[in-house]
Amino acid sequence: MSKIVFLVPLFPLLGFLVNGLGRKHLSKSAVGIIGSGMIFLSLLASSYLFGMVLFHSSPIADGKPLESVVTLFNFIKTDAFTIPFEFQVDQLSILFLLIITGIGFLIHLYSTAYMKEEEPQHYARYFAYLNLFIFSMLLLVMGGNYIIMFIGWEGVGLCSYLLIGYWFKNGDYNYAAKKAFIMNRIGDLGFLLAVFWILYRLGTVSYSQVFTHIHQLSAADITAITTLLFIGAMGKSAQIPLYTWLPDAMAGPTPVSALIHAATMVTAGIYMIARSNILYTMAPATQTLVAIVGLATAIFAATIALKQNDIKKVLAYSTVSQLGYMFLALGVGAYTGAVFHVMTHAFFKALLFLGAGSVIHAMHHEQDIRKMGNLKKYMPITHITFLLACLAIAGIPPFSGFFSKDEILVGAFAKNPLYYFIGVGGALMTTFYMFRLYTLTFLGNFRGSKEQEHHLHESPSAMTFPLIVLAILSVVGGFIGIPEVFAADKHWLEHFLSPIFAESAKLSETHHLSHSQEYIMMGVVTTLIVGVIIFTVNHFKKFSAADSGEATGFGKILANKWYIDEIYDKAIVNPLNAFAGLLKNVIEKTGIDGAVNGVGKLVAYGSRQLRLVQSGQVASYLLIMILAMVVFFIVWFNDITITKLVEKLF
Amino acid sequence: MPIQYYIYFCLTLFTIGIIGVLTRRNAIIVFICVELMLNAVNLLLVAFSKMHHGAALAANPTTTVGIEAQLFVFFIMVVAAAEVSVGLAIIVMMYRNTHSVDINFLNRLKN
Amino acid sequence: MIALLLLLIPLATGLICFGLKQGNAAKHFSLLASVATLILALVAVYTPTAIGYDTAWLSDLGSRFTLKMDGMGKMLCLLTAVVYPLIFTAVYRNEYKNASAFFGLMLLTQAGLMGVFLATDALLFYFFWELALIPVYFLCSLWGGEKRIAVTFKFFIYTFIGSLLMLVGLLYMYFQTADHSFSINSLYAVKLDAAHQSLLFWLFFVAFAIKMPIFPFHTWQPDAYEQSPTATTMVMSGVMVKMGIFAVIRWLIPMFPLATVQFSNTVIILSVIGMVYASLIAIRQDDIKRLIAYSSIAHIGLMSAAIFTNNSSALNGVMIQMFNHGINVIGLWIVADMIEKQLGTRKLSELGGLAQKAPAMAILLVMMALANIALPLTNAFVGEFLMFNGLFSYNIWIAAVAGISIILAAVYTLNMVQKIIYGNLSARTENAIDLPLNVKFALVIIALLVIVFGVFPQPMIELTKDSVTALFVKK
Amino acid sequence: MSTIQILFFFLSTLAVFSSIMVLVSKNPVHSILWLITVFFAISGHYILLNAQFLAIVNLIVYAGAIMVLFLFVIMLMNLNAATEPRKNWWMKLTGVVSGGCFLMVLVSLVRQATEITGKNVLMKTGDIGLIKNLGKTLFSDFVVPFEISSVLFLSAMVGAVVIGKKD
Amino acid sequence: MNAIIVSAILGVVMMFSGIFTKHKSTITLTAIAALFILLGANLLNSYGIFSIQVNTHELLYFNKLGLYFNTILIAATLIFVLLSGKEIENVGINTAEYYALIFFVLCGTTILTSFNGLLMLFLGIEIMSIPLYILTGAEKRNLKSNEASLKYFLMGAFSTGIMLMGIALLYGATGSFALSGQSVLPPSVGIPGASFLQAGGLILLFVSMCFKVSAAPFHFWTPDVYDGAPTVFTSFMATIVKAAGFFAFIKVFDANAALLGPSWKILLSIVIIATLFVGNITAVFQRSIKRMLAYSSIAQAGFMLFALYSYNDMAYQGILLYTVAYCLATIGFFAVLMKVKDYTFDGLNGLAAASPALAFAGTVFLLSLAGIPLTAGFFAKYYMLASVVKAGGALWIVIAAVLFAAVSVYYYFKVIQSMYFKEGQPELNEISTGFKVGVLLLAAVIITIGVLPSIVLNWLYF
Repeated sequence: MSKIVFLVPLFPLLGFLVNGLGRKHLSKSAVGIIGSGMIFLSLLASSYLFGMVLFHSSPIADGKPLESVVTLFNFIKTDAFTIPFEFQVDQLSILFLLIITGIGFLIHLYSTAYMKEEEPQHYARYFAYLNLFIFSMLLLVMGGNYIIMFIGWEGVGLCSYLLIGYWFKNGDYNYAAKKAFIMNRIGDLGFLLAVFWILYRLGTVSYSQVFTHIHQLSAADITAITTLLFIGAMGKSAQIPLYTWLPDAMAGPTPVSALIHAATMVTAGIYMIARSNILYTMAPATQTLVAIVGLATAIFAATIALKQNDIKKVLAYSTVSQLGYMFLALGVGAYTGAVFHVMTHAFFKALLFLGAGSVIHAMHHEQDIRKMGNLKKYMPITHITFLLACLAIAGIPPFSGFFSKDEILVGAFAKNPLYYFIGVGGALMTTFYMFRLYTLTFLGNFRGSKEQEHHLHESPSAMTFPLIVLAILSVVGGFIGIPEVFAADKHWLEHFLSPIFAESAKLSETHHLSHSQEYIMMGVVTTLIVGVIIFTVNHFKKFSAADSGEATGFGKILANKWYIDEIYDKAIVNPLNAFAGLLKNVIEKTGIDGAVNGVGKLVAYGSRQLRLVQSGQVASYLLIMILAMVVFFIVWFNDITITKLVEKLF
Repeated sequence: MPIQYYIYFCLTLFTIGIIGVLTRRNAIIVFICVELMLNAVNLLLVAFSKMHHGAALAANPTTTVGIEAQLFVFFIMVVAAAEVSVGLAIIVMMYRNTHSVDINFLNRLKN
Repeated sequence: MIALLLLLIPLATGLICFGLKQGNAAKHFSLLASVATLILALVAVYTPTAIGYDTAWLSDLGSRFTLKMDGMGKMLCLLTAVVYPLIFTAVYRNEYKNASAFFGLMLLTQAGLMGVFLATDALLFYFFWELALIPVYFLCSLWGGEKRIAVTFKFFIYTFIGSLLMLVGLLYMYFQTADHSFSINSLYAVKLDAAHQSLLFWLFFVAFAIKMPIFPFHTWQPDAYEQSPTATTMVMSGVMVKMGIFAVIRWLIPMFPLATVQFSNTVIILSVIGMVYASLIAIRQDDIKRLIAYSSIAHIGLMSAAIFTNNSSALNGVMIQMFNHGINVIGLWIVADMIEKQLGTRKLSELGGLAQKAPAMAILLVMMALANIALPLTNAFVGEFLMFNGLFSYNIWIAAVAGISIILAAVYTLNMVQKIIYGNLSARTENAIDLPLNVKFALVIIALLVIVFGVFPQPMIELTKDSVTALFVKK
Repeated sequence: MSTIQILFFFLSTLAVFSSIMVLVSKNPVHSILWLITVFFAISGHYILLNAQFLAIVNLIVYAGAIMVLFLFVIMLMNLNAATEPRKNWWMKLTGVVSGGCFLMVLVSLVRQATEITGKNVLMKTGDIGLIKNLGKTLFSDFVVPFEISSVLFLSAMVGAVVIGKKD
Repeated sequence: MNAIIVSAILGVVMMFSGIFTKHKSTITLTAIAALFILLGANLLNSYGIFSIQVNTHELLYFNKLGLYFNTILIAATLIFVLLSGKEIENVGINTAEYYALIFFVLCGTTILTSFNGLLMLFLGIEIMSIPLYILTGAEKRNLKSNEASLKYFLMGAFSTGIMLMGIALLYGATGSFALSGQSVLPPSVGIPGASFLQAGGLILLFVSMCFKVSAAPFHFWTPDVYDGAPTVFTSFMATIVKAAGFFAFIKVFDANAALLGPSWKILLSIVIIATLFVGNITAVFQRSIKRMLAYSSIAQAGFMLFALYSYNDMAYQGILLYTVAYCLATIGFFAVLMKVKDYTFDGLNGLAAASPALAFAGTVFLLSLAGIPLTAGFFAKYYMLASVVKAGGALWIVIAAVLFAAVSVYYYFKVIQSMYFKEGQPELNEISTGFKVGVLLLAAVIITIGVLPSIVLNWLYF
């Protein structure tokens, strides 16, 4: 097994090196083949591993596959602790491996066509970055301890930075990239502190030891650690308050948005929490926090998405809100549900982005949906796949989204009905904005310019193929996790992941609600969703360029994303800058350096004054001598004060 | 005659000399005051020599204790004479160049 | 013997350089000399046993000419030896008036640095401490920027005061030793009471703090770095600042354990304040050199804080970070130098878009920047990780505050990167050209070191283990 | 009150008075003349102390030679008029005051000096002051300084020539 | 005894040499030869090979230390004449007389290194001073020279008066002129140490000696006199004469310091700190390098005073080393300075370009004066500080001293700056190759001593 394990990340690394170093010499096609080929190879490798895990894990009672951990070498070894460079391949990581390499491969394929206009050098750069990203992401999920995870964690952050700023001529893009990196950095600090905490208490960061020695941690420790880890997740997975970078990150090429900012990277936080599920299960306080933050994000982002007109922005906010759902799931302890949703979401959200990409591609980088419409006529495949994706995300049975979202909502209900109802509200909003998007883009009449219309065409096969594949996946993807209301223990995913969550499962009693309840809930929700869909489609069919005016009132606030960015600038960025300026111009210059120079100035001043004592007058010189002598005498009779001296005279 | 009288007397002369040095501006007068100081010292030395001599005389009638002080006075006079010759020469040179013997006039060198 | 050679080669070659008539000869000669030193240093590093040299010198002062290389010494000598060829390669095309003197002084500085890292006799150490300073003074004052004289003078006097105070402390310690000797072991053997220790601690510490420099003794540094010729700046920020840290580990802590415990809190807090403070200032810097200077202050602050956490793994971190910081910061300086030489400005606001004109430079700069913000798999990460870990185990809140500087580091470094290489071309940058071969070579070497030591830090840790354990045995 | 005491006090008051006159008299010539009286008074003291040799030498060297030299110089520069501009009072005052302090300190010192309490000065008698004894000692014990002081005179002479002669 | 007699005779010889030859250079050569003779004579004496025996009745006594010190002084004078002979010739027409006076001064310094008793101290100081009054005024047409000479003379005479009063009081207390160091009080009396009269005498003596070595607050004559005097003689005064004064100072108080009890250290600390303060701080803002050096010589005196603070072996070694280092560096730097027409800092601008040899040598001298390691000056200061630390306590005074040393770096390096870092065309007097070689050799000597100070010290214990 071990050999193969190393191959998985090795291929993308190779791809990165080859494309990166040979970017001046390789032809576009070569670059494309290398780039996506490497990912395909590592997809093969990981599916092989998947097979092994599947095969090995089932017979064993505790479900742990043989030698799930392989060590490469000792990364850091001090007297205090040892941090090996180790990979852990078990059910959780292998699942993510498949998602990453699979979708990664599709998106590479897609990109070969999407990025055609780029000149070779940058084309190669693009694929190099992409491969590097896959490499880091694999490191993240395969890492056998928190440090390796952190390496990947930072690596994907770097790649997203590079890819968002891919068109580096554009200042705004660079700004967005920087923003993304720094906001991630804030989260990373939390992550690091958590790691230090673990290391400080347990002297190790390897999952195997940490989770087995967890009982050595006090409740306070666990709460602190989990909270800090969650802060890290906030940054990476764009949760309140650190979500604002994700919408801006849409500056990057659309495939990048699909891969990094929808399917894979942003789910790192979920992966991390799922990985350390046992910690969270033992920290109910943090769990509540996670649930609330997740839910809040889900609703909040959904509201913003309602009024966005940029096709990618809508998708971005929907991503944020879907991530919110996942955290809700984690918060309520439905880890499987979270992972499940990660997977399905990866399918349909990637599909949506790619579809959007294909639209943008066709519209010559027009992203405003108010200027689109009636595209189904020109790009059928895109249209169909997009529609399927919308249905999936809206959660219409039997599309994948339905199962995962349903599982989450059920879990939420089990924990606290309030969660459930709010969650449903979010789901309805999701449906609304998705179908608003769909309708405005594909239905109605075309509102773009003439020559745009003239150029409209279906995208090449390299782009449509991934769409189709993903569409299939998002349709059928749900069937790996059928809730037992339909069929008793058909929930394959739950079985598969059970070893991972076994410990948590022991600790948390999962009271299942009765089937009747569930049926009712599903029915109600589904009908509501369908209703919303019908309403939305009818409402926006008749949308024309005329009423694409600026939103007003509450709509305006939503359109401006609750002014969160502005508030951040006012509340944090500007004061910080001002303070830094104060330090630079006042404290440093006049304060500290002033003090240092002040000493010098003092000496100079003293010098100038002392020179005056040297008056050139013999008499004054002698006068001082005499007085000094008198002083000396007085010093010598140090026991005799002047007064005594006087009375001795007379 | 108690020695203290002599000491007070000499110190007075000495101090007068000092005051003269401090207060007068004529280089020659200043120099004279220095001479005054030296004379005060001379007298004091002689007084001391006689004091010690007297003390020693009781024990040994042929003692020469205290004679070295008088010789010291002799040497002081020698030095004083030499100093005077040089000093006056300097003052004269000064006078040649500036036509003044005012020491406050000497302030090209300062600070 | 190797130890002695490490000292003598730069010294001798430096003196010879003065004799050489035309500059080019000196340039090539010094390059060769530095390479020779590097080879020697490598030999020393791969010699498993401790290397030393000892001969009588000022016997009636109780001082001997004693050199000894433990792990830390080896590593810092290696750093010194690695840095010089890189610098000479990077500045290969720069024209210096009176070049032979320039290179001569550079090599003399190297000799001084080697001496500081090798000497295990306090008086000898003091001599080299000064010997390293004087040539730098001349280098900066002769070849520096327009405000050079005043700035360098301030730097010189500032550090000189420090070393004089250290001298007083040394004298006092000398008379406390049983056998009236300056040898390190006799000094270690001295057992003072807490009161005296605290006085002497500060006498020494101020000297080292000024050299490092840590807040609030740092104000000479940005000016000096800005005004010095870049080659010298590289030496100063790459190697010289390590003198302070080295001295703290080698001399201060073992001699005054009680005072160290007593004041570690003060020092750590000062250092942490310095980290955040310097990072904040760096955010607002428009001058590349000053920005790098302040970021360097922040990094050094972390090291000095980590030393005093009394945590062995933190000390491991300091050890390897001394080397890695030296490498990385030099990389940054080389880029800064290139930009200044090519475009005649250091103002970030006047730069931009170099990625289009000079891709190679852009890539390498980004790598240096990533190393500067201690991204994992760059060499800086390991050190900072260990040091932060130590700081954390010392006090969580201090660690958290210090952690802010991680974020700030990202802010100012990415600012710099963005303003230099991204965005549109500015008036100055539109006719920029890519790196010349020699600079590219130097930078690539550095980049390789960054990655290699980022992935395989372990050999470095092993190399310096003995010093760490020695320190903790002593305490 | 024996004659010696009368003489002592007379000479002392004379000396002090005339030395003060040296200070206060505007005309340098007068100062010098007053100084000469001081010297006479001091010579008188020497005689009281039976230091005849010094008494004579004092008269010859100081009053005779040195003061005449001074007079010559002053005449040469015809400063006999009161040429000296008035020194500002402040300077004078500080001079006097600090001199006074100095005197006060020394006097208090002497008052506390225990080792000389009750010691008396041998007046009139005692023959160490006689030329015979002085000469003997000078040329036996003190011959080295005596010879060496010739160097002093040499240098003084050379100096006077170097400085004094026109060129 | 050799040195005293020989120097006196040679003085006379030099005096007459002016009659036989009108060539100044010949006179200089004669002087150099004479100095060699003097040096030889003194060395013979100190190695005990041949010494003229005279019964000095305990008024003089010659010990190794004194003779050794004297050797240093004579050697320094020799170097001085070798380097600056030209300038002596340029001062005025009476070259022969100047040399004669220099020899008389040497006679005085010899006495000061061998005196035993206050009488010889007095004579020695006078013999040393009177020629200096004249040398100071040697530039007869130069008002500054006149003024300096007159000031020096008046204040010197005054300080002589003070000293004599001190001696008188001492004599009154003890009844002898010996440097006994014996308290006259019978042990029965409560306070140990000096009786009041004795103490008063010692304090007055202390003051006058402070005056001679230009220690604050009795230093005021120094800047004016050094500034006004012909530069060549300034260098002579600032080095040989001052060093001799110091030796006398140390010798006088070696035995007697104890008598003043604890307040002795207080007095001395006051003087030391005052001297360091005044010397260093005032030197910072001088425009004329010559005057700056005058102040710096005050500062150096402050360091030398440490020898009195701590009477121990290191103090004596230190004062020797200091004398060597200080004399060599100062003589050397004055020699360099005298090659420049304009003594202001700007006058030296660009000297490095104009004459590298001079600039380099000058730099070494300045580094030595500043006490930078690997120059003789460092070990000089080092021994002084070490002797104090060894004597125990009073770390604060050492710290103060080093802080002032840092200040001194400021003004010494200002000279280096103008020589190396500032552009300019200094107008120079003609510089012979011999001179260049001379200064470079001197610099080499300073560095050698800086690396191996023991070669100087080991000679002390032959």
